[in-house]
Amino acid sequence: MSASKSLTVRFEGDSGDGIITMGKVAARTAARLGYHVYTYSTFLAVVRGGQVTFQMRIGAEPLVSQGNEPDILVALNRQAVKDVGPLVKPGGIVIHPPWDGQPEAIGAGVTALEVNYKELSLGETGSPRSKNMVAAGVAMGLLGFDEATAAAVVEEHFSGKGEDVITANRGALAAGFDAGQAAANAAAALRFTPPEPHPRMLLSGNEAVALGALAAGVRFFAGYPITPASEIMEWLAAELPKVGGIMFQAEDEIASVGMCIGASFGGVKSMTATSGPGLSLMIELLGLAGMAEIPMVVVDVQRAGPSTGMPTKEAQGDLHQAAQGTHGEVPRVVLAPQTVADCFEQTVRAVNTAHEFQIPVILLSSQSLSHRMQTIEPDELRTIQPFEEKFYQPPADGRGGQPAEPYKRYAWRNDGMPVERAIPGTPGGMYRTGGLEHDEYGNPDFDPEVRSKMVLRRRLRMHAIARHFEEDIATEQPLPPPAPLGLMSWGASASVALEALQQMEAKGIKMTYFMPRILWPMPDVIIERFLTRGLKYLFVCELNATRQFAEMLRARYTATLVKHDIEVISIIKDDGLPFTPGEIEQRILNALAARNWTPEEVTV
Amino acid sequence: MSASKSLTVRFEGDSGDGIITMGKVAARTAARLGYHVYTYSTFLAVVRGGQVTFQMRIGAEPLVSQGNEPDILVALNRQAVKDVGPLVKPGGIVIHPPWDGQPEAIGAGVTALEVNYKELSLGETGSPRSKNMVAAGVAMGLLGFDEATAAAVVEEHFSGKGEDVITANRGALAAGFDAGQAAANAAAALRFTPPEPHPRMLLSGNEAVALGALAAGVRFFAGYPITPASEIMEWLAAELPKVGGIMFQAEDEIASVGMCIGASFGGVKSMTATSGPGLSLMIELLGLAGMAEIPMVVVDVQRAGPSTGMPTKEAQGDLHQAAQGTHGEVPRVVLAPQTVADCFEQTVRAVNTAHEFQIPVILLSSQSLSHRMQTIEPDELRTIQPFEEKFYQPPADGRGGQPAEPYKRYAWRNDGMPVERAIPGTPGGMYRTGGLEHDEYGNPDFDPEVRSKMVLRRRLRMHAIARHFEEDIATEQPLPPPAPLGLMSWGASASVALEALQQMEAKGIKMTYFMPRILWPMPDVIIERFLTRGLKYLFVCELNATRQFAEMLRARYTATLVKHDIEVISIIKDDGLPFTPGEIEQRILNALAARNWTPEEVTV
Amino acid sequence: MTPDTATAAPAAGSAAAKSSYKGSRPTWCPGCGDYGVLACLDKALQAYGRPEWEVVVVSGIGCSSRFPFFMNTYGFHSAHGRALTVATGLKLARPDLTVVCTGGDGDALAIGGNHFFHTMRRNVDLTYILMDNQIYGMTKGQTAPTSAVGMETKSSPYGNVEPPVDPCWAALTMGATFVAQTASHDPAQMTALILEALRHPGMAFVNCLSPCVTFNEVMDKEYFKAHGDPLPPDWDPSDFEAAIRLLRNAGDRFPLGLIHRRIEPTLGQRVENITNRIRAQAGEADVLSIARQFL
Amino acid sequence: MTPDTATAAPAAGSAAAKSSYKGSRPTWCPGCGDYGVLACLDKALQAYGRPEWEVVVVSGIGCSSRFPFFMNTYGFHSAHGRALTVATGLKLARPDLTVVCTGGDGDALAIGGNHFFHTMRRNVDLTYILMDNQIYGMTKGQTAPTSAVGMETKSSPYGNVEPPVDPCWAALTMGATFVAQTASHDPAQMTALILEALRHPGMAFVNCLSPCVTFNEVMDKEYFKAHGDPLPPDWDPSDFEAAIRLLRNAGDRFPLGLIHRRIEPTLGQRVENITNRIRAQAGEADVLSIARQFL
Ligand SMILES: Cc1ncc(C[n+]2csc(CCOP(=O)(O)OP(=O)(O)O)c2C)c(N)n1
Ligand SMILES: Cc1ncc(C[n+]2csc(CCOP(=O)(O)OP(=O)(O)O)c2C)c(N)n1
Ligand code: SF4
Ligand code: SF4
Ligand SMILES: [Mg+2]
Ligand SMILES: [Mg+2]
Repeated sequence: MSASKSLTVRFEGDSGDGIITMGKVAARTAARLGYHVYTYSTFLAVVRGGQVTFQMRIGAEPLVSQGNEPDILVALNRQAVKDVGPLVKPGGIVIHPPWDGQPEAIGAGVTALEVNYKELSLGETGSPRSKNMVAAGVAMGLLGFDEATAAAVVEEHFSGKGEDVITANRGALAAGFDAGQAAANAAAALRFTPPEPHPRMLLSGNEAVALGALAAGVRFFAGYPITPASEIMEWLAAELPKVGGIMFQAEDEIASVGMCIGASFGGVKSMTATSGPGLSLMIELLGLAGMAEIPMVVVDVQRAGPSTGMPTKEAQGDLHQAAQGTHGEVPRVVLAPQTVADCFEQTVRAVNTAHEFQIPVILLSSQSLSHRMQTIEPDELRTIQPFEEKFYQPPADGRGGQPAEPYKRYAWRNDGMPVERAIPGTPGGMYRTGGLEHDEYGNPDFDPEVRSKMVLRRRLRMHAIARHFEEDIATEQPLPPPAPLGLMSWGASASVALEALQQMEAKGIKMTYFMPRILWPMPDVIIERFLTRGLKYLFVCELNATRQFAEMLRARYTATLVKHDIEVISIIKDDGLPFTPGEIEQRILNALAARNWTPEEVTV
Repeated sequence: MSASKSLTVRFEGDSGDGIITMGKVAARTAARLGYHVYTYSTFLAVVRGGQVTFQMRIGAEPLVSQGNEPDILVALNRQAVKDVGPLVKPGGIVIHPPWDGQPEAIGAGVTALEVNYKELSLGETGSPRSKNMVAAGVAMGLLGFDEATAAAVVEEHFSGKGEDVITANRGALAAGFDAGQAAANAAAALRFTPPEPHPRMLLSGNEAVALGALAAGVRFFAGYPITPASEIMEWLAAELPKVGGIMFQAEDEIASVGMCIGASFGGVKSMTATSGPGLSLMIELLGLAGMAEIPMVVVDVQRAGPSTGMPTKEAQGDLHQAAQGTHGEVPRVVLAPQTVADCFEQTVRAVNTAHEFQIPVILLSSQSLSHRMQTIEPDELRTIQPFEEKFYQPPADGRGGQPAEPYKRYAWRNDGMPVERAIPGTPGGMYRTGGLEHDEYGNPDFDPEVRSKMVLRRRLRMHAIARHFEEDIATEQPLPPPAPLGLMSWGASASVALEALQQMEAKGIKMTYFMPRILWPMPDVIIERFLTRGLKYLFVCELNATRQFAEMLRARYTATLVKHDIEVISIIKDDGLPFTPGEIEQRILNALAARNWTPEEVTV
Repeated sequence: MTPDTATAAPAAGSAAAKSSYKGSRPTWCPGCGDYGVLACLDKALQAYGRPEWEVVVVSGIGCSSRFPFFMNTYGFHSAHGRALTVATGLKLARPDLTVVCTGGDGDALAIGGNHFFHTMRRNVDLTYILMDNQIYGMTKGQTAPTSAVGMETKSSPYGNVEPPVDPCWAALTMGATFVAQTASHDPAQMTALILEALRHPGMAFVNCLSPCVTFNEVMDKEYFKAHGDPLPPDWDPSDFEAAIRLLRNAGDRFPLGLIHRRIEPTLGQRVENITNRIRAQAGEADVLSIARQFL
Repeated sequence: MTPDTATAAPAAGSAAAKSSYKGSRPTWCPGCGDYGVLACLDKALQAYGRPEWEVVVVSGIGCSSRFPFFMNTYGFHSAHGRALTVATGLKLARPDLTVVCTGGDGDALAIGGNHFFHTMRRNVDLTYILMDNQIYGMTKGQTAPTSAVGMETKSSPYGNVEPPVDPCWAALTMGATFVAQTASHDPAQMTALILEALRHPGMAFVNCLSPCVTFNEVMDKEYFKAHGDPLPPDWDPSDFEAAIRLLRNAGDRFPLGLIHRRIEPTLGQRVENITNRIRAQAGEADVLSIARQFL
């Protein structure tokens, strides 16, 4: 885990400047050339107005975070230079439009490169509108990207918009490339080429979730638009029909989850996706799915709450709700992906878990993950294994739908595991179910003993899932060597925390860590092991104000924390922005300093 | 806290037998005679069919629980004798209809008293229908109740049903009294008279909540029917118009809470009431109330979940949802009454807190509390103090609605406290609010610094509330003497736990205890004090399967539990029935035995 | 795959019609109108002729919503107001099944009103049997959206203040392509109309006047009998505007019979058309070929 | 207390009409139809003449729902789909205020459909201004309940499969007592209709065709102009059945003008009648006297 070659380019300008398009073209080109790519962008809730950022980090090896300060700033307006110019690293470059008046200040050791985007666009296309493609070209030219690959990406991006648009953008791109290549010397020290130049898939977290659903066998999706989750629905609307599936836009989130429950009852793998406000509306029917043991997946792309909050901002504030926020005690699983590739993998796990254990699963993504683009190895797709649910088959002695012994949908098993589901249309399997407490057949039953047994059944199920997950984790995520300093984080923050950890390691501070993707039920055995290997300080990073994950750890592992005298130190942030690695590092160092911890002690 | 004179009568029969009416008449009579009364009843979800219980405990001093086994069983059918007969305490009485075949077995030392209810009713009224009044009369006659008082209660109960019905029921009652008085000797040892024979109010938990709302100044209620909360709405529908208030039945729970938000925005104290499924539906708008700082009260009469669950059964399973089950982090207060009198008091506190701190408040009642009837001192009503919210007054220099400085609805204060609300109609106070993150004026603002400050504002508010509550608790609930054994419980279970504690004390086992009514924000100072006075084992009693309150304690007081080496031992129950004192006592004793704890140690 | 024709026969491979589709003994109050509806649905299913394992009864919460438990088909007793969401998802995913919804007036039109609205306009191929008792039975007698102005209930002790919803009017104006009204005191008509509804390709709504004998003393069997008007023999169910006029002017009368029927593409058909078109265009698409767009 | 008369004058003690009710600068895209609606509501309020502190604008979530922030009245930007619940509670509790709701087609008719349904039938004394752009603007271009069959959007790339809701039809058939339609390209008509709506004692619904220039390329100003039909000069807004026929047969045309108006008791009036009656009966009731029932 040593830091390898990487480089960060920041595109910034007005929301009308086409920043996102420009960034996507550059990022897609990089991915096709074999770079690992990791992007980050902001855009405002209000449709127009305000500055927009698209940051692209490219690396020779897989990247786990967006990085810190940019090496190259491609500023489309003065404001961008004003805001970001001072952050550019020494040795870096600021590409900017001609100054209208005094130049903006730029950091020491940073090269300023003036490019008249508008004029170049005008000269090439007769309109200033393609100035963003000029800028993209400049950046790629500077970095020595292959021009033909970039041109092909531009062509594909604008396909369907007509020949004129394509020609104009290709022309603008070429003009930019010329300018960039001319100044290439300035970037000589930054530039590097990818070690394995094979094309990689570049996709956003939302796209990865949607692709994961498709790969895992989801064939029914019902949803309702909401930022920042809508793209999952939109992508599936386009792709599901190609494999005979259905995406249906419902009247609201309650209907979305109701429809998924219906489709899943019918034997079709189902999913919905939403953000916080939608999750709140889904809570009642999530309980129905838990009670009736209906497999399904709810994706919650978290955004800053509470209430409508800040729809375009980052947060990890829905964990308590996802894990425990139901009336009554609903069995359910909560998973949280940490990277775009993970969005794909954890979605597959979510669907598989739902069907193997007949339980609703919540996948907690978040805003920064949803719109970030990252490269994934195409091989990922070939190795996944969708869980094939076996359904109840009518018994041989069934007589026209009336088997000798009626089907027990909720037959008791000592391990809490479910029996095969009878799917409507199957002779002999007719049963009734719903949200009432019930007996083994599914019929309402409020007898105290039956009730207690059913409560136990649901708890045993959770237990079985936890044990199952622990096995997965043992192979997927073997614990790193023990150390007195430990780090835990989850979701999008986990990958930033990992990078912080690498940076600290480079400075000689070793930490052990565990970044769980499975948040509920908790993988107790793994966490207990992690906690009992000489840990003294446990840092927990998360993007909320009430330390939700840290609280869950404290509540659950009180005895261990006590016995081993471990202090849990929360590193939280609640301003709507993701962590940066530098920020986490600094705050860990500060906390250690406050406790008089010296680096020497670290290698005990 | 020593056990005083009390006596338990159980009325039981078929759901068509009029058990509830019978029980209520007896209970009301007892209350009017000056007894303290505590009732408990079950009825089934399905409207007809099955046995129904109404248990009345009467005492010379205030009662905190329904008691254990009955002293007197008034069985309206054979099934009742079969089910409950064996439970009657030695020295007790079983009143039963004539045996049709073999008599049912009855415990040793129990007197069987056969009464032909039907025949007496038939003889008196020409119809067997008033057999329940006969039975009520028998019981009251046995106990030496004043017959005129009972007759007045019957008259009032049936007023409006016509002269015939009243006459019939009074006749049946009188026939019953005769039979009871004739056998009075059998009850001589059980009977006692109330020490202060002044009339007490007898009301159910739901009625007490509704009365509390009225007393606290609630003048707008919107709701949607749901078991076991509907009576709150129904009572207010009848009473609010008398004081110029409005009760409105909405189309669903979402609309109910939305309407309350609107009315409260308009300056009118508002409340809604529901049970688990409704609370789940309200979660999104609860977040809106939290974000916009709208005072209002949501009553959740908990029932056994998850999902539709067991609507007529008891549980305390919504605590996690109430305290933390929102998307994003919503400031809110959670209170839980423990007795019927407390339903009244905590409702007043809920309304006052909502308005003093401009925050939504959830009142967690539960099924057993809602339908139980208990006596309250009429003086309770005179001592309550509704919080008078002061509203913003237009500044003197206001010019036609445009003050020099626009009104800051969310002006920053270092203690996190709100400013006076401007109510629509007030010149100069115009502001805009809602669920988006906002600046001090209420305008949308996603700036990271503004955001962090507003998050802090909401957390400071919670802090202020906790400190405020701690002062209340210090005067209301001084901690009992320290002891190594401690007991905590909340809601309806708390009063049963208290009784268990009295029983154990009688046997020489002393425990200290704290039964919080304020569950969120937690009264940290009080709880920390409670924990740090030599406590070794802390028992936590609650009616759920995931130890919700105990988990919250562990999460929050980890450091203290560790430092003082306190073991938290949960006593939970999840079968839909409330605790009995005996059950709690037994489970505490078992746990102590398992830990080799000897009674000698207790008085350390 | 879907029985989307007016005279859908049992699916190939099905057993013969069952002699009874009833399940366990109902727990309704003696005399409740819902018993009659249960008997009629049973008879209608017998005539319809699909085996019980190809029928799913979906409901919300309420006395009437207990229905699935009293049938021997597949059944889903969902959450209050949400039956149509579950039914729509099921029918979209499994167009081969016969899906019947049952519920009460509160379940359908108060808390479930939005799903009612949208399901009607979508013309989902479902049969919805509403048991209209003008009260909330299960919760012991509060005002329903169908309760008349001035009606005194537990929640409106001084009289209801809201103009009621006429379920047939709501279904008709929101877009249902089959709207009928009947009463549990006329089992022959009810059975016939439910059978027609089962056969209708699209959203078929049947309002069943079904007295709550325990909590609605006013709207009892006699009341419904006295206030029911059979449609004239020459009634033309295809005339939408006539249906509008009929219901608009009904006052406190209940027109009984098949009020409106028309044929329009169902939601399932529209969705299937798209799937067929796209699959034809996309050819042998699978995850790998679809993922190529990200390269 | 409530201005429940067709020509409600400013409440006693109010200042004179304001010259502008506008607040901070709108954040809508340049060219968005909602600017026009804002200008018209401003003008209509000027003519209506209540001081801005007696006016409350309540909305849900969406571009159009940002409205309250652009006004200098009291304002509540509630939650998606819930504007009418907040407005109803406010108006019931404070009948003296003028309450205006604003929102989009998705907010009002998709997620908010149930509240729309019930608020219309209740005849709450509100003005509802719907900005109909046949798309979800705020979330960047998905199908709205008003989108036409076959319309291609981000969420229906192969064409919408659901028959659209006509907002005026919905309001009319659900019970609104005032239904008008207008377009942001005709500010004079829009202002006049909004003013009438403000003056209407009861549920006044105004559908404003208001193009989303960013996400709906089809339904732009020109489209709405080309498809709008002013009502004939002799149009009788009191004729309910004519209004039904008009809307039923409109096809892809938009009738513009006051489609329907009638006077019926408002919810507020019905509630007030009860309160008055009960207070008269109950006399000087207070908590102590009321609690006596428990003795
Ligand atoms: C979310 C939610 N709110 C409220 C309830 C309580 N509830 C159960 S059934 C019912 C209404 C029953 O009335 P209706 O639908 O007319 O059916 P009926 O019993 O009259 O047949 C209500 C309000 C619930 N179960 N869930
Ligand atoms: C519960 C919930 N679901 C979804 C959203 C996301 N959302 C915000 S606005 C909107 C729809 C906007 O469309 P419309 O109401 O037509 O208003 P417009 O923007 O077109 O004016 C949606 C789906 C939300 N904020 N809350
Ligand atoms: S309460 Fe009414 S609707 Fe319910 S079962 Fe009894 S009679 Fe039927
Ligand atoms: S996205 Fe459309 S509706 Fe929203 S502000 Fe822009 S033009 Fe108006
Ligand atoms: Mg009903
Ligand atoms: Mg819209």
